Amino acid sequence: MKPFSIVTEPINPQLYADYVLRPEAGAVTLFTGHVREWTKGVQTVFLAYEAYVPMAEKKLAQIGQEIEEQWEGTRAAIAHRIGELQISDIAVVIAVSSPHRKTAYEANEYAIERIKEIVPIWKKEIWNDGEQWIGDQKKKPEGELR
Amino acid sequence: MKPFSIVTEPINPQLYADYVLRPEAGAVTLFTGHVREWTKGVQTVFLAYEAYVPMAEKKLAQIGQEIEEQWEGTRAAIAHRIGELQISDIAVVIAVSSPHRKTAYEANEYAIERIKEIVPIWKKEIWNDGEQWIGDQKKKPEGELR
Amino acid sequence: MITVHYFAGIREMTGTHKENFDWAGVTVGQLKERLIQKYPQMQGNSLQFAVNEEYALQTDILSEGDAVALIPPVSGG
Amino acid sequence: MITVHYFAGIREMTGTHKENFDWAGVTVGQLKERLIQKYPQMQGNSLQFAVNEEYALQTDILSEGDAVALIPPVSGG
Repeated sequence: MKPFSIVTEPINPQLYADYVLRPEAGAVTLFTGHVREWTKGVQTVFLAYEAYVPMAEKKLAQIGQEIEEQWEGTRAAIAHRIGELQISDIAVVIAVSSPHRKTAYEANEYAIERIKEIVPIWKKEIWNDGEQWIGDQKKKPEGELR
Repeated sequence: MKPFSIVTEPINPQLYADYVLRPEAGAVTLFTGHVREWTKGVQTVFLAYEAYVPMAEKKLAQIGQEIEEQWEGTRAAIAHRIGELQISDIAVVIAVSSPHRKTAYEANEYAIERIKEIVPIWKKEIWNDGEQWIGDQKKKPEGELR
Repeated sequence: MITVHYFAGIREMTGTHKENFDWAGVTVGQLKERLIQKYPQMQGNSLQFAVNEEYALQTDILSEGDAVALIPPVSGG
Repeated sequence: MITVHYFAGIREMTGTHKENFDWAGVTVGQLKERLIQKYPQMQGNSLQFAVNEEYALQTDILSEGDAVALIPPVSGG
Protein backbone atom coordinates (compact mmCIF):
# COMPACT_ATOMS: atom_id res chain seq x y z
CA MET A 1 0.00 0.00 0.00
CA LYS A 2 1.26 3.46 -0.88
CA PRO A 3 0.89 5.66 2.22
CA PHE A 4 0.51 8.86 0.17
CA SER A 5 -1.51 8.23 -2.93
CA ILE A 6 -4.07 9.41 -5.41
CA VAL A 7 -6.47 6.55 -6.11
CA THR A 8 -9.29 5.92 -8.54
CA GLU A 9 -11.04 3.10 -6.66
CA PRO A 10 -13.17 3.31 -3.48
CA ILE A 11 -11.06 3.99 -0.39
CA ASN A 12 -10.92 1.45 2.45
CA PRO A 13 -10.02 3.68 5.41
CA GLN A 14 -9.04 0.79 7.68
CA LEU A 15 -5.97 0.10 5.52
CA TYR A 16 -4.62 3.56 6.37
CA ALA A 17 -5.39 3.22 10.09
CA ASP A 18 -3.61 -0.15 10.11
CA TYR A 19 -0.62 1.34 8.30
CA VAL A 20 0.03 4.02 10.92
CA LEU A 21 -0.53 1.82 13.99
CA ARG A 22 2.60 1.01 16.01
CA PRO A 23 3.30 -0.37 19.53
CA GLU A 24 4.19 3.17 20.67
CA ALA A 25 0.84 4.53 19.48
CA GLY A 26 -1.80 5.26 22.08
CA ALA A 27 -4.09 7.06 19.67
CA VAL A 28 -5.09 6.87 16.01
CA THR A 29 -7.26 9.50 14.36
CA LEU A 30 -8.88 8.66 11.06
CA PHE A 31 -10.55 11.43 9.09
CA THR A 32 -12.72 10.70 6.09
CA GLY A 33 -14.08 13.46 3.89
CA HIS A 34 -17.32 12.47 2.19
CA VAL A 35 -19.39 13.80 -0.68
CA ARG A 36 -22.15 15.77 1.00
CA GLU A 37 -25.60 15.94 -0.56
CA TRP A 38 -26.38 19.55 0.38
CA THR A 39 -24.07 22.56 0.37
CA LYS A 40 -25.59 25.95 1.19
CA GLY A 41 -29.03 24.79 0.06
CA VAL A 42 -27.84 23.39 -3.27
CA GLN A 43 -28.19 19.66 -3.91
CA THR A 44 -25.13 17.91 -5.28
CA VAL A 45 -25.80 15.05 -7.70
CA PHE A 46 -22.19 13.89 -7.80
CA LEU A 47 -18.65 15.26 -7.71
CA ALA A 48 -15.79 14.89 -10.14
CA TYR A 49 -12.24 15.19 -8.81
CA GLU A 50 -9.19 15.73 -10.98
CA ALA A 51 -5.53 15.80 -9.89
CA TYR A 52 -2.06 16.48 -11.21
CA VAL A 53 -1.28 13.00 -9.96
CA PRO A 54 2.52 12.87 -9.62
CA MET A 55 2.72 16.31 -8.02
CA ALA A 56 -0.29 15.62 -5.78
CA GLU A 57 1.33 12.45 -4.43
CA LYS A 58 4.56 14.37 -3.76
CA LYS A 59 2.63 17.03 -1.89
CA LEU A 60 0.73 14.46 0.19
CA ALA A 61 4.07 12.89 1.13
CA GLN A 62 5.40 16.35 1.98
CA ILE A 63 2.46 16.89 4.35
CA GLY A 64 3.21 13.54 5.99
CA GLN A 65 6.81 14.61 6.47
CA GLU A 66 5.77 17.98 7.89
CA ILE A 67 3.58 16.17 10.42
CA GLU A 68 6.26 13.72 11.50
CA GLU A 69 8.72 16.60 11.97
CA GLN A 70 6.27 18.86 13.80
CA TRP A 71 4.76 16.25 16.17
CA GLU A 72 7.24 13.78 17.59
CA GLY A 73 6.36 10.12 17.37
CA THR A 74 3.56 10.54 14.84
CA ARG A 75 3.08 8.60 11.63
CA ALA A 76 0.68 9.61 8.86
CA ALA A 77 -0.93 8.17 5.75
CA ILE A 78 -3.16 10.03 3.29
CA ALA A 79 -5.10 9.08 0.17
CA HIS A 80 -7.34 11.12 -2.11
CA ARG A 81 -9.68 9.63 -4.64
CA ILE A 82 -10.28 11.15 -8.08
CA GLY A 83 -12.90 10.56 -10.76
CA GLU A 84 -16.67 10.59 -10.25
CA LEU A 85 -17.84 10.24 -6.66
CA GLN A 86 -21.41 9.73 -5.44
CA ILE A 87 -23.07 11.05 -2.25
CA SER A 88 -21.34 9.68 0.89
CA ASP A 89 -18.35 8.29 -1.05
CA ILE A 90 -15.01 8.91 0.63
CA ALA A 91 -12.97 11.57 -1.20
CA VAL A 92 -10.06 11.72 1.23
CA VAL A 93 -8.73 9.66 4.13
CA ILE A 94 -6.15 10.86 6.66
CA ALA A 95 -4.75 8.51 9.31
CA VAL A 96 -2.41 9.72 12.05
CA SER A 97 -1.01 7.69 14.94
CA SER A 98 0.64 9.25 17.96
CA PRO A 99 1.72 8.27 21.45
CA HIS A 100 -0.81 10.80 22.78
CA ARG A 101 -4.31 11.71 21.69
CA LYS A 102 -4.05 15.49 21.54
CA THR A 103 -1.30 15.30 18.95
CA ALA A 104 -3.26 12.81 16.88
CA TYR A 105 -6.17 15.24 16.57
CA GLU A 106 -4.00 18.28 15.89
CA ALA A 107 -1.82 16.61 13.27
CA ASN A 108 -4.82 15.15 11.49
CA GLU A 109 -6.57 18.53 11.26
CA TYR A 110 -3.32 20.08 10.06
CA ALA A 111 -3.23 17.54 7.22
CA ILE A 112 -6.66 18.40 5.85
CA GLU A 113 -5.94 22.13 6.02
CA ARG A 114 -2.67 21.63 4.14
CA ILE A 115 -4.36 19.45 1.53
CA LYS A 116 -6.74 22.30 0.82
CA GLU A 117 -3.80 24.69 0.47
CA ILE A 118 -1.11 22.93 -1.53
CA VAL A 119 -2.22 19.67 -3.14
CA PRO A 120 -3.13 20.02 -6.83
CA ILE A 121 -6.57 18.44 -6.75
CA TRP A 122 -9.71 20.05 -8.11
CA LYS A 123 -13.36 19.38 -7.39
CA LYS A 124 -16.25 19.94 -9.74
CA GLU A 125 -19.75 19.93 -8.31
CA ILE A 126 -22.46 18.63 -10.58
CA TRP A 127 -26.01 19.69 -9.78
CA ASN A 128 -29.27 18.96 -11.58
CA ASP A 129 -29.06 22.29 -13.39
CA GLY A 130 -25.36 22.92 -13.82
CA GLU A 131 -21.80 22.32 -12.74
CA GLN A 132 -18.84 24.27 -11.43
CA TRP A 133 -15.17 23.80 -10.71
CA ILE A 134 -14.94 24.77 -7.08
CA GLY A 135 -11.67 26.64 -7.46
CA ASP A 136 -13.61 29.05 -9.70
CA GLN A 137 -15.25 30.50 -6.59
CA LYS A 138 -11.95 32.12 -5.73
CA LYS A 139 -11.64 33.81 -9.10
CA LYS A 140 -10.41 37.32 -8.51
CA PRO A 141 -13.00 39.95 -9.34
CA GLU A 142 -10.27 42.40 -10.45
CA GLY A 143 -9.56 40.14 -13.41
CA GLU A 144 -5.88 39.89 -12.58
CA LEU A 145 -3.55 36.93 -12.42
CA ARG A 146 -2.04 36.22 -9.04
CA MET B 1 -25.32 -2.47 16.75
CA LYS B 2 -25.58 -0.49 19.99
CA PRO B 3 -24.15 3.01 19.32
CA PHE B 4 -23.07 3.50 22.95
CA SER B 5 -21.78 0.29 24.40
CA ILE B 6 -19.32 -1.49 26.63
CA VAL B 7 -18.03 -4.55 24.79
CA THR B 8 -15.89 -7.54 25.68
CA GLU B 9 -14.86 -8.55 22.15
CA PRO B 10 -12.35 -6.84 19.82
CA ILE B 11 -13.72 -3.58 18.40
CA ASN B 12 -14.27 -3.17 14.66
CA PRO B 13 -14.05 0.64 14.27
CA GLN B 14 -15.56 0.66 10.80
CA LEU B 15 -18.94 -0.36 12.21
CA TYR B 16 -19.03 2.87 14.22
CA ALA B 17 -17.93 5.04 11.29
CA ASP B 18 -20.63 3.43 9.15
CA TYR B 19 -23.24 4.02 11.86
CA VAL B 20 -22.69 7.80 11.98
CA LEU B 21 -22.44 8.40 8.22
CA ARG B 22 -25.37 10.25 6.66
CA PRO B 23 -25.98 12.05 3.34
CA GLU B 24 -25.58 15.41 5.15
CA ALA B 25 -22.15 14.40 6.49
CA GLY B 26 -19.11 15.89 4.83
CA ALA B 27 -16.69 14.64 7.48
CA VAL B 28 -16.31 11.64 9.75
CA THR B 29 -13.68 11.51 12.48
CA LEU B 30 -12.84 8.15 13.99
CA PHE B 31 -10.68 8.04 17.09
CA THR B 32 -9.26 4.78 18.39
CA GLY B 33 -7.41 4.59 21.68
CA HIS B 34 -4.89 1.76 21.76
CA VAL B 35 -2.91 -0.06 24.42
CA ARG B 36 0.54 1.52 24.28
CA GLU B 37 3.62 -0.52 25.04
CA TRP B 38 5.60 2.19 26.82
CA THR B 39 4.35 4.84 29.25
CA LYS B 40 6.93 7.12 30.86
CA GLY B 41 9.68 4.53 30.41
CA VAL B 42 7.67 1.65 31.90
CA GLN B 43 6.78 -1.30 29.67
CA THR B 44 3.17 -2.44 29.78
CA VAL B 45 2.59 -6.19 29.39
CA PHE B 46 -1.16 -5.87 29.12
CA LEU B 47 -4.08 -3.84 30.46
CA ALA B 48 -7.22 -4.90 32.27
CA TYR B 49 -10.31 -2.69 32.01
CA GLU B 50 -13.31 -2.93 34.28
CA ALA B 51 -16.58 -0.99 34.05
CA TYR B 52 -19.82 -0.43 35.89
CA VAL B 53 -21.47 -1.54 32.69
CA PRO B 54 -25.06 -0.21 32.85
CA MET B 55 -23.97 3.18 34.18
CA ALA B 56 -21.04 3.39 31.75
CA GLU B 57 -23.37 2.81 28.80
CA LYS B 58 -25.73 5.49 30.09
CA LYS B 59 -22.82 7.93 30.41
CA LEU B 60 -21.56 7.16 26.90
CA ALA B 61 -25.06 7.85 25.58
CA GLN B 62 -25.14 11.08 27.60
CA ILE B 63 -21.89 12.19 25.94
CA GLY B 64 -23.41 11.40 22.56
CA GLN B 65 -26.42 13.55 23.43
CA GLU B 66 -24.21 16.39 24.68
CA ILE B 67 -22.37 16.33 21.35
CA GLU B 68 -25.50 16.34 19.22
CA GLU B 69 -26.87 19.28 21.25
CA GLN B 70 -23.62 21.26 21.24
CA TRP B 71 -22.67 20.80 17.56
CA GLU B 72 -25.59 20.98 15.14
CA GLY B 73 -25.92 18.20 12.62
CA THR B 74 -23.48 15.83 14.30
CA ARG B 75 -24.06 12.18 15.10
CA ALA B 76 -21.85 10.15 17.44
CA ALA B 77 -21.20 6.53 18.40
CA ILE B 78 -18.84 5.31 21.12
CA ALA B 79 -17.73 1.91 22.38
CA HIS B 80 -15.28 0.93 25.10
CA ARG B 81 -13.87 -2.53 25.52
CA ILE B 82 -13.30 -4.16 28.91
CA GLY B 83 -11.35 -7.23 30.01
CA GLU B 84 -7.73 -8.02 29.21
CA LEU B 85 -6.24 -6.06 26.30
CA GLN B 86 -2.89 -6.62 24.63
CA ILE B 87 -0.50 -4.06 23.10
CA SER B 88 -2.13 -2.19 20.17
CA ASP B 89 -5.62 -3.53 20.94
CA ILE B 90 -8.37 -0.91 20.64
CA ALA B 91 -9.71 0.13 24.06
CA VAL B 92 -12.08 2.82 22.84
CA VAL B 93 -13.59 3.97 19.55
CA ILE B 94 -15.33 7.31 18.95
CA ALA B 95 -17.01 8.08 15.64
CA VAL B 96 -18.48 11.50 14.87
CA SER B 97 -20.04 12.67 11.63
CA SER B 98 -20.72 16.29 10.83
CA PRO B 99 -21.58 18.47 7.85
CA HIS B 100 -18.23 20.25 8.38
CA ARG B 101 -14.79 18.98 9.31
CA LYS B 102 -13.90 21.38 12.12
CA THR B 103 -16.89 20.28 14.14
CA ALA B 104 -16.09 16.62 13.58
CA TYR B 105 -12.63 17.06 15.13
CA GLU B 106 -13.85 19.20 18.03
CA ALA B 107 -16.75 16.97 18.97
CA ASN B 108 -14.60 13.85 18.79
CA GLU B 109 -11.96 15.31 21.10
CA TYR B 110 -14.70 16.47 23.45
CA ALA B 111 -15.94 12.87 23.65
CA ILE B 112 -12.62 11.40 24.75
CA GLU B 113 -12.15 14.12 27.36
CA ARG B 114 -15.62 13.49 28.75
CA ILE B 115 -15.05 9.73 28.82
CA LYS B 116 -12.02 10.32 31.00
CA GLU B 117 -14.11 12.51 33.31
CA ILE B 118 -17.45 10.82 33.83
CA VAL B 119 -17.63 7.25 32.51
CA PRO B 120 -17.15 4.60 35.22
CA ILE B 121 -14.38 2.58 33.59
CA TRP B 122 -11.10 1.69 35.28
CA LYS B 123 -7.78 0.66 33.82
CA LYS B 124 -5.18 -1.54 35.51
CA GLU B 125 -1.70 -1.60 34.04
CA ILE B 126 0.15 -4.88 34.35
CA TRP B 127 3.96 -4.71 34.07
CA ASN B 128 6.55 -7.46 34.40
CA ASP B 129 7.13 -6.52 38.04
CA GLY B 130 3.77 -5.30 39.26
CA GLU B 131 0.39 -3.81 38.53
CA GLN B 132 -1.64 -0.72 39.38
CA TRP B 133 -5.16 0.60 39.03
CA ILE B 134 -4.58 3.85 37.21
CA GLY B 135 -7.15 5.80 39.24
CA ASP B 136 -4.88 5.15 42.25
CA GLN B 137 -2.49 7.75 40.90
CA LYS B 138 -4.98 10.41 41.86
CA LYS B 139 -5.22 9.24 45.49
CA LYS B 140 -5.26 12.34 47.63
CA PRO B 141 -2.13 12.66 49.77
CA GLU B 142 -4.12 14.33 52.56
CA GLY B 143 -5.84 11.02 53.21
CA GLU B 144 -9.28 12.53 52.91
CA LEU B 145 -12.35 11.39 51.01
CA ARG B 146 -13.53 13.76 48.37
CA MET C 1 -32.11 -3.47 51.66
CA ILE C 2 -29.67 -1.57 49.48
CA THR C 3 -26.94 -3.07 47.31
CA VAL C 4 -23.43 -1.58 47.26
CA HIS C 5 -21.23 -2.26 44.21
CA TYR C 6 -17.44 -2.15 44.34
CA PHE C 7 -15.04 -1.70 41.43
CA ALA C 8 -11.33 -1.69 40.64
CA GLY C 9 -9.06 -1.08 43.65
CA ILE C 10 -12.06 -0.81 45.99
CA ARG C 11 -13.32 -4.21 44.83
CA GLU C 12 -9.92 -5.74 45.50
CA MET C 13 -9.85 -4.10 48.95
CA THR C 14 -13.26 -5.44 49.98
CA GLY C 15 -12.71 -8.77 48.26
CA THR C 16 -16.22 -8.73 46.77
CA HIS C 17 -18.16 -7.21 43.86
CA LYS C 18 -21.17 -6.25 45.97
CA GLU C 19 -22.78 -6.43 49.36
CA ASN C 20 -26.28 -5.89 50.71
CA PHE C 21 -26.93 -3.69 53.72
CA ASP C 22 -30.13 -2.89 55.61
CA TRP C 23 -29.41 0.84 55.41
CA ALA C 24 -32.46 2.37 53.70
CA GLY C 25 -33.07 5.88 55.01
CA VAL C 26 -29.44 6.89 55.56
CA THR C 27 -27.68 9.47 53.41
CA VAL C 28 -24.89 8.70 50.98
CA GLY C 29 -22.50 10.47 53.38
CA GLN C 30 -23.61 8.27 56.25
CA LEU C 31 -23.22 5.16 54.11
CA LYS C 32 -19.68 6.26 53.35
CA GLU C 33 -18.88 6.58 57.07
CA ARG C 34 -20.33 3.14 57.79
CA LEU C 35 -18.32 1.58 54.98
CA ILE C 36 -15.13 3.19 56.32
CA GLN C 37 -15.89 1.70 59.74
CA LYS C 38 -16.15 -1.71 58.10
CA TYR C 39 -13.17 -1.15 55.74
CA PRO C 40 -10.75 1.27 57.42
CA GLN C 41 -8.41 1.04 54.40
CA MET C 42 -11.12 2.78 52.37
CA GLN C 43 -10.23 6.00 54.22
CA GLY C 44 -8.03 8.19 52.09
CA ASN C 45 -9.38 6.99 48.76
CA SER C 46 -10.85 9.58 46.46
CA LEU C 47 -14.38 8.33 45.83
CA GLN C 48 -17.59 9.40 44.17
CA PHE C 49 -20.92 7.67 44.65
CA ALA C 50 -23.63 6.65 42.23
CA VAL C 51 -27.18 5.78 43.17
CA ASN C 52 -29.17 3.83 40.59
CA GLU C 53 -26.50 4.50 37.96
CA GLU C 54 -26.38 8.28 38.40
CA TYR C 55 -23.82 10.35 40.31
CA ALA C 56 -25.19 11.22 43.75
CA LEU C 57 -24.64 13.90 46.40
CA GLN C 58 -23.49 13.13 49.94
CA THR C 59 -26.85 14.43 51.15
CA ASP C 60 -29.00 12.15 48.99
CA ILE C 61 -31.11 9.75 51.06
CA LEU C 62 -31.08 6.06 50.17
CA SER C 63 -34.32 4.18 49.63
CA GLU C 64 -35.18 0.52 49.87
CA GLY C 65 -33.94 -1.29 46.75
CA ASP C 66 -31.39 1.37 45.71
CA ALA C 67 -28.21 0.29 43.96
CA VAL C 68 -25.22 2.26 45.23
CA ALA C 69 -21.84 2.18 43.52
CA LEU C 70 -18.51 3.40 44.84
CA ILE C 71 -16.74 5.15 41.96
CA PRO C 72 -12.97 5.55 42.37
CA PRO C 73 -11.36 8.02 39.95
CA VAL C 74 -12.20 6.77 36.46
CA SER C 75 -9.46 5.94 33.96
CA GLY C 76 -11.16 4.85 30.75
CA GLY C 77 -10.00 5.68 27.27
CA MET D 1 10.61 21.91 -25.99
CA ILE D 2 8.62 22.36 -22.82
CA THR D 3 5.30 20.69 -21.98
CA VAL D 4 2.45 22.67 -20.43
CA HIS D 5 -0.22 20.75 -18.50
CA TYR D 6 -3.75 22.05 -17.98
CA PHE D 7 -6.26 21.03 -15.32
CA ALA D 8 -9.85 21.59 -14.27
CA GLY D 9 -11.41 24.81 -15.63
CA ILE D 10 -8.20 25.72 -17.48
CA ARG D 11 -8.19 22.33 -19.22
CA GLU D 12 -11.79 22.87 -20.29
CA MET D 13 -10.90 26.37 -21.53
CA THR D 14 -7.96 25.21 -23.67
CA GLY D 15 -9.73 22.02 -24.72
CA THR D 16 -6.61 19.94 -24.15
CA HIS D 17 -4.67 18.27 -21.31
CA LYS D 18 -1.28 19.44 -22.51
CA GLU D 19 0.62 21.24 -25.21
CA ASN D 20 4.26 21.49 -26.24
CA PHE D 21 5.96 24.83 -26.88
CA ASP D 22 9.44 25.71 -28.06
CA TRP D 23 9.88 28.17 -25.19
CA ALA D 24 13.01 27.02 -23.35
CA GLY D 25 14.84 30.00 -21.85
CA VAL D 26 11.79 32.12 -21.05
CA THR D 27 10.65 32.79 -17.50
CA VAL D 28 7.47 31.44 -15.96
CA GLY D 29 6.06 34.98 -16.05
CA GLN D 30 6.82 35.28 -19.76
CA LEU D 31 5.22 31.88 -20.41
CA LYS D 32 2.12 33.14 -18.63
CA GLU D 33 1.95 36.20 -20.89
CA ARG D 34 2.35 34.09 -24.01
CA LEU D 35 -0.39 31.72 -22.88
CA ILE D 36 -2.72 34.65 -22.26
CA GLN D 37 -2.02 35.90 -25.79
CA LYS D 38 -3.03 32.46 -27.08
CA TYR D 39 -5.98 32.08 -24.67
CA PRO D 40 -7.31 35.54 -23.78
CA GLN D 41 -9.99 33.96 -21.55
CA MET D 42 -7.16 32.82 -19.26
CA GLN D 43 -6.78 36.45 -18.16
CA GLY D 44 -8.45 37.00 -14.82
CA ASN D 45 -7.98 33.49 -13.53
CA SER D 46 -6.06 33.07 -10.31
CA LEU D 47 -3.20 30.74 -11.23
CA GLN D 48 -0.06 29.30 -9.74
CA PHE D 49 2.58 27.52 -11.76
CA ALA D 50 4.51 24.32 -11.15
CA VAL D 51 7.72 23.34 -12.91
CA ASN D 52 8.65 19.67 -12.74
CA GLU D 53 6.01 19.05 -10.08
CA GLU D 54 7.10 21.81 -7.70
CA TYR D 55 5.58 25.27 -7.24
CA ALA D 56 7.60 27.83 -9.20
CA LEU D 57 8.25 31.56 -9.07
CA GLN D 58 7.38 33.94 -11.93
CA THR D 59 11.11 34.62 -12.30
CA ASP D 60 12.15 30.97 -12.69
CA ILE D 61 13.66 30.26 -16.10
CA LEU D 62 12.39 27.29 -18.08
CA SER D 63 14.78 24.70 -19.46
CA GLU D 64 14.49 22.28 -22.33
CA GLY D 65 12.38 19.30 -21.27
CA ASP D 66 10.67 21.05 -18.34
CA ALA D 67 7.11 20.07 -17.45
CA VAL D 68 5.06 23.15 -16.55
CA ALA D 69 1.62 22.92 -14.95
CA LEU D 70 -0.98 25.65 -14.56
CA ILE D 71 -2.48 25.27 -11.10
CA PRO D 72 -5.85 26.96 -10.60
CA PRO D 73 -6.93 27.32 -6.94
CA VAL D 74 -6.97 23.81 -5.51
CA SER D 75 -10.13 22.36 -3.99
CA GLY D 76 -9.26 18.89 -2.75
CA GLY D 77 -10.56 17.30 0.45
